[in-house]
Amino acid sequence: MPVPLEASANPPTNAPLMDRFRTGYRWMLLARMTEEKIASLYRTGKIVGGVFLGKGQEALSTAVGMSLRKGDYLAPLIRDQAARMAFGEPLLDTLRTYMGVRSGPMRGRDGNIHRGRPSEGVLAMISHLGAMVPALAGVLMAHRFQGIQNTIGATCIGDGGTSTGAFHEGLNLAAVERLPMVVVVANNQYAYSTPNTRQFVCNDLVDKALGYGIDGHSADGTCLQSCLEVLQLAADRARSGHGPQLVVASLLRLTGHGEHDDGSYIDPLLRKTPVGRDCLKLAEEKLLANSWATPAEIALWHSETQQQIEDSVAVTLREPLPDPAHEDWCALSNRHLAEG
Amino acid sequence: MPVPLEASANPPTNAPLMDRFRTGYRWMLLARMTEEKIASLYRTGKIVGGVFLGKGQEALSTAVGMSLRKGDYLAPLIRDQAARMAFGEPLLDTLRTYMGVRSGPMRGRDGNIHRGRPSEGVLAMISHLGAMVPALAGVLMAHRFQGIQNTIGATCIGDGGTSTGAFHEGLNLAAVERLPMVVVVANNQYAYSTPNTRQFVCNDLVDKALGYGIDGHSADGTCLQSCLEVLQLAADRARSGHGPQLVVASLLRLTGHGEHDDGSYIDPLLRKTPVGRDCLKLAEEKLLANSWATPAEIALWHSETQQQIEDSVAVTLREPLPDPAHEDWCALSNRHLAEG
Amino acid sequence: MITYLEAIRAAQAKALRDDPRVYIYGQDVGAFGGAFKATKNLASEFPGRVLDSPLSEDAIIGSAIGAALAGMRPIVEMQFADFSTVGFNQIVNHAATLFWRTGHSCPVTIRLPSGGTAGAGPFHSQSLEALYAHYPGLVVLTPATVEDAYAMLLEAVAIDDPVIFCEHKYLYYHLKAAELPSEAMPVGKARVARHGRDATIVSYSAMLHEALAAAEELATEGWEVEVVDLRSVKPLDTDTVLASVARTGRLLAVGESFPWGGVTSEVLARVAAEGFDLLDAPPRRLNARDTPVPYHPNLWGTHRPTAVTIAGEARSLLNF
Amino acid sequence: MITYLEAIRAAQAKALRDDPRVYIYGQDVGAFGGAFKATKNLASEFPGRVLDSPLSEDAIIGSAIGAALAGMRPIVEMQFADFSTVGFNQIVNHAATLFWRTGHSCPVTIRLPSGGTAGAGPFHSQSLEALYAHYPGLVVLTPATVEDAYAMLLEAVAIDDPVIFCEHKYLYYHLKAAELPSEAMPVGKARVARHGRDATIVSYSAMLHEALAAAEELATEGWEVEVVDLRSVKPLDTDTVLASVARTGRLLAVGESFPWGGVTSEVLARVAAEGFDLLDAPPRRLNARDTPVPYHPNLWGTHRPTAVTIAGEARSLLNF
Ligand SMILES: Cc1ncc(C[n+]2csc(CCOP(=O)(O)OP(=O)(O)O)c2C)c(N)n1
Ligand SMILES: Cc1ncc(C[n+]2csc(CCOP(=O)(O)OP(=O)(O)O)c2C)c(N)n1
Ligand SMILES: [Mg+2]
Ligand SMILES: [Mg+2]
Repeated sequence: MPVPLEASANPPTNAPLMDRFRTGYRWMLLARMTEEKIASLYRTGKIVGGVFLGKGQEALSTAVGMSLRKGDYLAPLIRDQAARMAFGEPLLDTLRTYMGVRSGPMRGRDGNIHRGRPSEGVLAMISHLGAMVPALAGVLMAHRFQGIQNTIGATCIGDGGTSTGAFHEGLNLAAVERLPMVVVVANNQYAYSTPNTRQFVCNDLVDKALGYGIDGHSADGTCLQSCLEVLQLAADRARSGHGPQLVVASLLRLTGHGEHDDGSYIDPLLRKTPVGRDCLKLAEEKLLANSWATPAEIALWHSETQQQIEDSVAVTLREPLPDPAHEDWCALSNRHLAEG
Repeated sequence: MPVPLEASANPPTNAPLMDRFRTGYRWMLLARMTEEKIASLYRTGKIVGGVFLGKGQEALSTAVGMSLRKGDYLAPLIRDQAARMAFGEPLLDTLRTYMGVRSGPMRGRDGNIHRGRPSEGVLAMISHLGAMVPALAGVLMAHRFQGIQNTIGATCIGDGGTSTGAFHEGLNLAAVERLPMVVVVANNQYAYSTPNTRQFVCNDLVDKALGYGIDGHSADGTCLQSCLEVLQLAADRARSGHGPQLVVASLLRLTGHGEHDDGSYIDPLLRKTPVGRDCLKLAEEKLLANSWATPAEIALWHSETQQQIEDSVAVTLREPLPDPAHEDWCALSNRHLAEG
Repeated sequence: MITYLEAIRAAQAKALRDDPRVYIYGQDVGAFGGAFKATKNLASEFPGRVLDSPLSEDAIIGSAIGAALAGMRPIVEMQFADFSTVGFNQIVNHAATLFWRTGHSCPVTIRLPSGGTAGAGPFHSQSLEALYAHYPGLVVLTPATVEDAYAMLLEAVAIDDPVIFCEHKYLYYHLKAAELPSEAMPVGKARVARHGRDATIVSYSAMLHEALAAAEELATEGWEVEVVDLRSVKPLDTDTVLASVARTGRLLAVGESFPWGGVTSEVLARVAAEGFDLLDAPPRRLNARDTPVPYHPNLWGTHRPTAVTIAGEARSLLNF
Repeated sequence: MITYLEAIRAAQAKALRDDPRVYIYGQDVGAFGGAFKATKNLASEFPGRVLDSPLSEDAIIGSAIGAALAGMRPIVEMQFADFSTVGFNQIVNHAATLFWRTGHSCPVTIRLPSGGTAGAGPFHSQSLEALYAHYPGLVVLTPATVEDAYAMLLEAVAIDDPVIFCEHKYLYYHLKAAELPSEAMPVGKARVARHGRDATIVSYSAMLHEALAAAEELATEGWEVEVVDLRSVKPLDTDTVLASVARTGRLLAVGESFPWGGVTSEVLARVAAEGFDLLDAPPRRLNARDTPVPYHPNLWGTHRPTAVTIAGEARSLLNF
């Protein structure tokens, strides 16, 4: 039986880079392979609705998840399978939500990337981009009111999402309150089909930090080491009272916007530039080059991960689907105040 | 009979500073005295509803109006009595709107600062701050579609207004479209009672320009010359294809938020700092110091302006108020599609 | 005597006092005490718990949602109900869906200073209860009395679900009571504000008082009109409305909002569907006109229903 | 055969061709042709007139308003109707009030891909026609046929007022017609989609087809059910509805949106108030349930009305 990776086994943030890189690589692998499985379930009609994957963004997303500790909050966005897992969301939560089974955290009521467990520190995103930024700020205000110290929150957003009013208002509010929040922009060059040139015209999205009076950091989103280092720095600064931290990472979405989309609008030349490299491949190369892992070890991780996913899928496929007759159809927690 | 100042008599923008300063001073004076009259009408119950004045902001607002030409668009905000007048809005439009008479541009349907004449280049603001930024951008998009060249648009907003999502989205859209738009932030240190410290934490609001990839300019909002120069520069750059221009001027609101408010929360020390100076007094001092006007001339301007205002108020007070029986109560221009 | 506005302030003070999870957030609610003074002195009485926000409705509400998820009970003040349209998405798509989606409740209270006053114009006069009531997952309260303003606001804060608290600006100073109630009817129950047997007028918020004045006027003509105060528009207490119509056989619903799809249309639809046989005459409704709320008092006075127009409509109903 | 979606594309092409004031603006509407391909090829056919916007609904609509004021006729696509809540303020407070306030019309057309499809979930399934219809100053269209999708979109662009064009995503591919109409009923008129004498079902958009299927089913049981397609929910053609109820004496209104205050409540309220004596039985309505729209098809299938539940409700009505 493979031993599944657990967030509680993340090396401490001051552990040697090698340890953190090895763990990071395994989260990336788990996220990538999980999403490949989800894509194949989607293609065979086992998953209904949208499927939005994080291929090419796992290094960044993993680093976000690993920068957090128990008690922190994560407000993941579309392409954060890796962050979720590295922060502790169980694989079964992912699969159960995609399959819409009753046992999942969303019980078939909401699907795919909209899952979350607010009481365990994972907010459940609404689709409206930008909306999670002020929500996470509110969580951190709550911690301040409650005297909870040393917790931080991290959230992700895309290049497109930076154009929303919600992003702006939320980030500014967090800056005014000097909240310990890390806002990570995954600049993957496109918002759906819309290229950066139609989305913003500043030289670099990190230039926005100045205008909010907060720290800005750039990361190479294709490089796990860069992401780990930058996210750790940002998390440390947030945790030590330096207010919101804006991290901008450059990378490329290595898949369609969703699985219904072939991404044919993506400029093929971009694939040839540094942002177009596959972070997972790069990480694997680095593991080998630095002798941080042997080929055999990596092969074992692959097969263990594969097994873990297959086992969880097998479980999920047997679980009962939602049954309208057993739904309570009540949108309020106060049943007596509900209508109809 | 005094000769009323007309926007068409604004000196060309390349005229000597003295000429532009003299005209600018007269607009400031007209705006200040008009608003003083409005305040007194309000106090005597002749005006119902809100009265929001621009005292202390006339230099900046005048410079905005004078930077525009016929064919340009102005999207004024709360404290832009001066910009409106310098751009050509008749004094009667102001008074008629405040008094709510039928002959005004808003016919009693909307009041005070919400007036406008879109077909003459003055947008009619809605209260929701920030909303006019994208609207003005749209006007300029229209001009581009229509092949209208060399027109620009200017709009104003407060320090508080920069925190709105609408401001952010609108400015970013304008930047992406590289529209010839001047966005003027009157940083008057407060949004209603809220001091800047609770509104933003960047060092200077002009730092936001970088994050939008647009030009930023700072002006001394208490100094007519600074405002004229900076606004002219910004307008020229917008007109010559350099895209949106962000102008941030520092000054102090020298009155309450509205006439119902005594502004007692304003830090009295601010009055003693450079931002707290009265731009009208400074301009008058400069006129005299530079011998750009004689005391007698200035006195004449005062009395002529006073007379002009009294005459217009007298006209307005005699005009019929709206009569519900003669209202068509129809919110659509297609009457046949209206209900009820 | 305590005003409707003071009752709202008192309820907030009590909530802050009794429950450490409560805080207040909104524009100018701190030292200034709010545009209408509904939070006057609270910032100094409860240091650090009554905070001025940036001019960012979407983020104000978004942050309150996050704080509620993390165990707080935020009270958010919109400076005017009309500005809640800028925070609309967070209310209807985030706060309102959370419990159903995640099983985690979202106890935020959003105070909306609502309704028309003379000279306020199109953007400072709106009554948005119907918008919020349309969405699942929200409780929408519309107190018409000083007692309800107090008791229902306290209940709003105590309730685990997001509550839209529509307080009427016209009532702020106009309405006074001798004292604050120590208990009150529960949220979700309508109240018969005046008993009668000839017709039922259903109303809420400021219009209740116009309806009561109309009933008074009609009493001088010998009509006994029953007036029902909905108190809460979602849930809407259909039972109490039907019971009244069962007694009177005649229904007039009165609201201050726009005519299409408001509270009055919901009331008529329910009575027609569930109490058809109780009706001795076609039910009627009276709303504001289908235009923005006008600025000038001359126009405003005929834009919304008044005691006079309500009495007129009721007379036609009574004489049917 | 041409689909509902193709009709929408064709109408936009024609509008662009016939009127130089028309342009299209929205996320991914350019080279990509839109999330649903409603603007496919239009960017290359009409260079410079079909533009990708930033991810900024508020600014998209705000800019369209400004452009309309300056003489253009923008067509704006929201990627999903649900995201229009982020641009809500510009629609209801800016576009909708301009003509009344300034006398200057504001001819923007806002296309809202609306309604539920299997698996779309709470944020990609909403039907917001009631929200927009509530506000004065907007025309709200809900085409249910390929012909109407085409003709009404052309009319929407031609109309001087802001139009909310609710196109149903479920109909995009499911609905086909032989050809595009050369003329059509004017906006604001409802249509009797099926004649009958036993009861009237009033519906619109995708629910019309469920209602028609229900009528078909009921026909096998000997019932002749009339089905009215509202086409436009604001203005709402009360006359056509009343004329039908006058023939049948029975009314069932069906909508896909949330139950509180939707189109069905407005229909019932009007018929009860203006056609009370025409009714031989209590009017009924059927809406979605009062929860967010569920993700899983099992739940979604029972969240909204279907031919089966409509037929069931109609049967109770017919047997009353
Ligand atoms: C407010 C809002 N408008 C539109 C959408 C539809 N939408 C979903 S994802 C997406 C593109 C997002 O681009 P970006 O923020 O760059 O993230 P990425 O998909 O590239 O990770 C759009 C337009 C949305 N979810 N929210
Ligand atoms: C979206 C929105 N929220 C709230 C208000 C209420 N309001 C009107 S003016 C004002 C303060 C504006 O401050 P600022 O932008 O600095 O302009 P100033 O009044 O200082 O000129 C507020 C909060 C509004 N008009 N719009
Ligand atoms: Mg992107
Ligand atoms: Mg200010």
